[in-house]
Amino acid sequence: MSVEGAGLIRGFIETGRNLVGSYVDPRRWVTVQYPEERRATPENSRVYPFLVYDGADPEEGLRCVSCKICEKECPPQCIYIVPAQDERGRPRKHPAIFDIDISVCMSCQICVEVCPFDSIKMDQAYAWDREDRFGGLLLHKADLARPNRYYRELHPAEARVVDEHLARERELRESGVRAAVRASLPGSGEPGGGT
Amino acid sequence: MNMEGILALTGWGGLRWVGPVELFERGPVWLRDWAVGWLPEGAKVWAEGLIPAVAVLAVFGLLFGLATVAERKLLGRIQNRPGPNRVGPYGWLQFAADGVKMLTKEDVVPRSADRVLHFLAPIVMLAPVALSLAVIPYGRDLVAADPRCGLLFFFAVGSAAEVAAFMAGWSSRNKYSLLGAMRAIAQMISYELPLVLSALTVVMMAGSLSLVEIVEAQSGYWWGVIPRWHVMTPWGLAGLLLFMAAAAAASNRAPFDLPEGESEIIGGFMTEYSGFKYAIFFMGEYFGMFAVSGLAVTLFLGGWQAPLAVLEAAPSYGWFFLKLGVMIAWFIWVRGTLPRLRVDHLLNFGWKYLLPLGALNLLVAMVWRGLGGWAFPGAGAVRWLACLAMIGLPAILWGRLLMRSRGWGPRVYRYAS
Amino acid sequence: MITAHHYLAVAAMLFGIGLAGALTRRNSILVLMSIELMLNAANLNLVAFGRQAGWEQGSQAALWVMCAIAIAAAESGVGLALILAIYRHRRSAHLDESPPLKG
Amino acid sequence: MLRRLVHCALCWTLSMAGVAGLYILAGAEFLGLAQLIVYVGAVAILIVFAILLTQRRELLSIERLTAGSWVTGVAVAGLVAGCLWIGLAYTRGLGGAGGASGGPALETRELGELLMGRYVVAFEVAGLVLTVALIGAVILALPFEQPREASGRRADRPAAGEGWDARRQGGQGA
Repeated sequence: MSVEGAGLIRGFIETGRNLVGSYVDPRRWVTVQYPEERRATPENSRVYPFLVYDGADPEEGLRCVSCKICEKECPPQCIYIVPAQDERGRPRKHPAIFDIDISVCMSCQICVEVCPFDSIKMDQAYAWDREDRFGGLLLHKADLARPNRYYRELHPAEARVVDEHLARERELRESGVRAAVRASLPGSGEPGGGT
Repeated sequence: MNMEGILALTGWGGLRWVGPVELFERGPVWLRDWAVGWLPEGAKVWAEGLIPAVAVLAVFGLLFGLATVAERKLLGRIQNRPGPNRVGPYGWLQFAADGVKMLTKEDVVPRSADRVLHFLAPIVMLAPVALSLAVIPYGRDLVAADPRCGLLFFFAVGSAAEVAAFMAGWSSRNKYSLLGAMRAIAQMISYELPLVLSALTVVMMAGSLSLVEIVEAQSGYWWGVIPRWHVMTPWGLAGLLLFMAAAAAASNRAPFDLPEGESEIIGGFMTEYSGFKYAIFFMGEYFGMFAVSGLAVTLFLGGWQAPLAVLEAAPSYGWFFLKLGVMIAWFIWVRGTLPRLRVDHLLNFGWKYLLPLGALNLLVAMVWRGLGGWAFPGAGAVRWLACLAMIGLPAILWGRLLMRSRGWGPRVYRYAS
Repeated sequence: MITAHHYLAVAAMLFGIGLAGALTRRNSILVLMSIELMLNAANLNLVAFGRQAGWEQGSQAALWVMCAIAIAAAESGVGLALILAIYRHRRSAHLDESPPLKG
Repeated sequence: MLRRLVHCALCWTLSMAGVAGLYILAGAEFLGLAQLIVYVGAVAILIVFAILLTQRRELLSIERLTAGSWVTGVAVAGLVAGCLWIGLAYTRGLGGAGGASGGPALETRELGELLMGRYVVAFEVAGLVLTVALIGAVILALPFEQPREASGRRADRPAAGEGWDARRQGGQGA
């Protein structure tokens, strides 16, 4: 049979050791001093989506072609897209408006999964506090656009695969007519692979 | 200004050279006399009552603020995190931010509540506790009031807290509030008894109900080294342990904080309180903790007496507040360590364990006094050990016996297993 | 200057209030409270006389007050337990509806 | 007038505390504090609990008095208090001072010596009465244990004769 109060004393010693130890050795701390000190986020962590652009211009370099797949697939319907039009009123492959209401977004990443152009990816920035309660969390195209460099930093492994894939596509597109002719030959079925 | 002498106002405005020891020791009293001396004759009697009252409230108000921060910091450290460290130097001004927050919050009163009682309950909670701070001697000649029955006064005004808890619980018109109030009252009444019993031991040995005299009864040293505090005797040691257990329950501190039990009854009788009224309840709770800690220091730890003769140079109130700080730290440590009890365990513990041991402790104190006449060599040690065995062995055996009975041991889940 | 007269007057008023309550009210708890009021009036008288005699001589008055307080506590405890027991039978704390206290 | 029983109880507590204050004013500190402990700390709580446990139907309110009982009660009480008052008015020789207004105060030690010396029997008997009353009150307030066969119910249900349950069952049977 154990000694009376041994458990109590063990408990007091444990908490006492924590008490003293946390002064002596800050490595014991289970928390970080947030604004000054931030924990590195794991590569696969995700918060809200952002739009990737290539090159230097965040407006023209957007990969988004405003195909609206993500808008349709978004479960809480927090994406709103209006395609841009050229001077003759025909839709361009570019969004005029691309809004995401991150007060509604549930970070499910479905938009990223369905995007055929690798243009929408998940961000890791989590400090989205805004003073405006109503409009502040509605992000517009300019707020969402991030360079591809940023994406590479966030998800290096994933970005490498995406870059390779895009480079291959670009190569295909540049070697142009021959590829198109070959693709249109019967029995290939390559361009319509998505159907 | 030389080191031996400082020009000080003593008594009724007379200037004389005093040493720093005397200056710090007598300073508060001189300050009071000097302030009173300015007043006209009719106002003096009021001022003599009012100045200590204001001083006590100011000191304990500040202590309340610091204790809330200290509690949060120490609890944080116990859980390996730094605690509040943003407002002010090292976060020590956090209480000011908390106070501003509490003051500016909306004061919500339920529509069907009894508004008058709902308003009065926090006041009835805080006022008696503040009153009970008046009789504790904080230093040599530093006591706001020294009635002949100081200890009885302490417990008498403390009993109003039960009425306050009932008022808060009933007036809120919320079943959780009422249940919390019932729990709180049951707990306060149950633990009042062991609290009073362990204090009674000291009264018996010191032969006085006046707290000032109880402190004076603990002056002096055995062999010039060990202070004659009551805690140095076996009955005093047991009494202190009993007193602290009962005091934690009587002031609703963890692990006996069932009346609030946030996770079970969402805040007990304080459920419907918000803003400043809640802050007053909170203050009452802390003042209650200070009061019982101060009483424990007074009864068992020698009050303002210094632990060693050479340390008597430090001001006596310094020693008191040092000991008070240790007691508060102990309460915080307990809160950080022990989980909350179940309500039947709580009542069983109070009635079946603490109460018989408190009564036994009274007997042990009597035996201790009876054995005082022994004069053979080593009599002191024999007396000490005999009395310790008299209280210690029954404590262990009775505890083991109780643990074997139904409802004490580990919980048995009838349906979940 | 407060004299024993004042104490006795207060005690008489307290007794009258208690008596009025005990006579008019039918709620047993209220009646018990009224009886306690009358008891306190008597205690107050004792204290007044003890003070009148000077407490060196009058400490026996204090003794009887002590005993009276103890007995009053016992009385209210038993009384409330009785009220509870009657309530359990009759679902009422009214004296009119309480059982006739016969053998 | 106060219609709520709980308010009455709390005001009663306040008046008991007032009486305690009068004791202290008269120099009997110990008595006043004992009064506070017993009445405010214990009896008030008892009463309040009893109110909560017994006054469900009346919604915690007091019945209005009929004119007859009102007049009779106040008349009798007024008569008694008036007689006391008149007797008091014709009493002489009660001008002595004591307690807070300058006279000697009650020495707790003296009271203790009386309690433990000459009047120890009274003290012990009071203690005994208190103990017996406590045990009696507990037994009175305990729920009645009825044998299983007689009540015909499960043991863990409320004791037989419980109004709400019994009436409901009776109503269904009828």
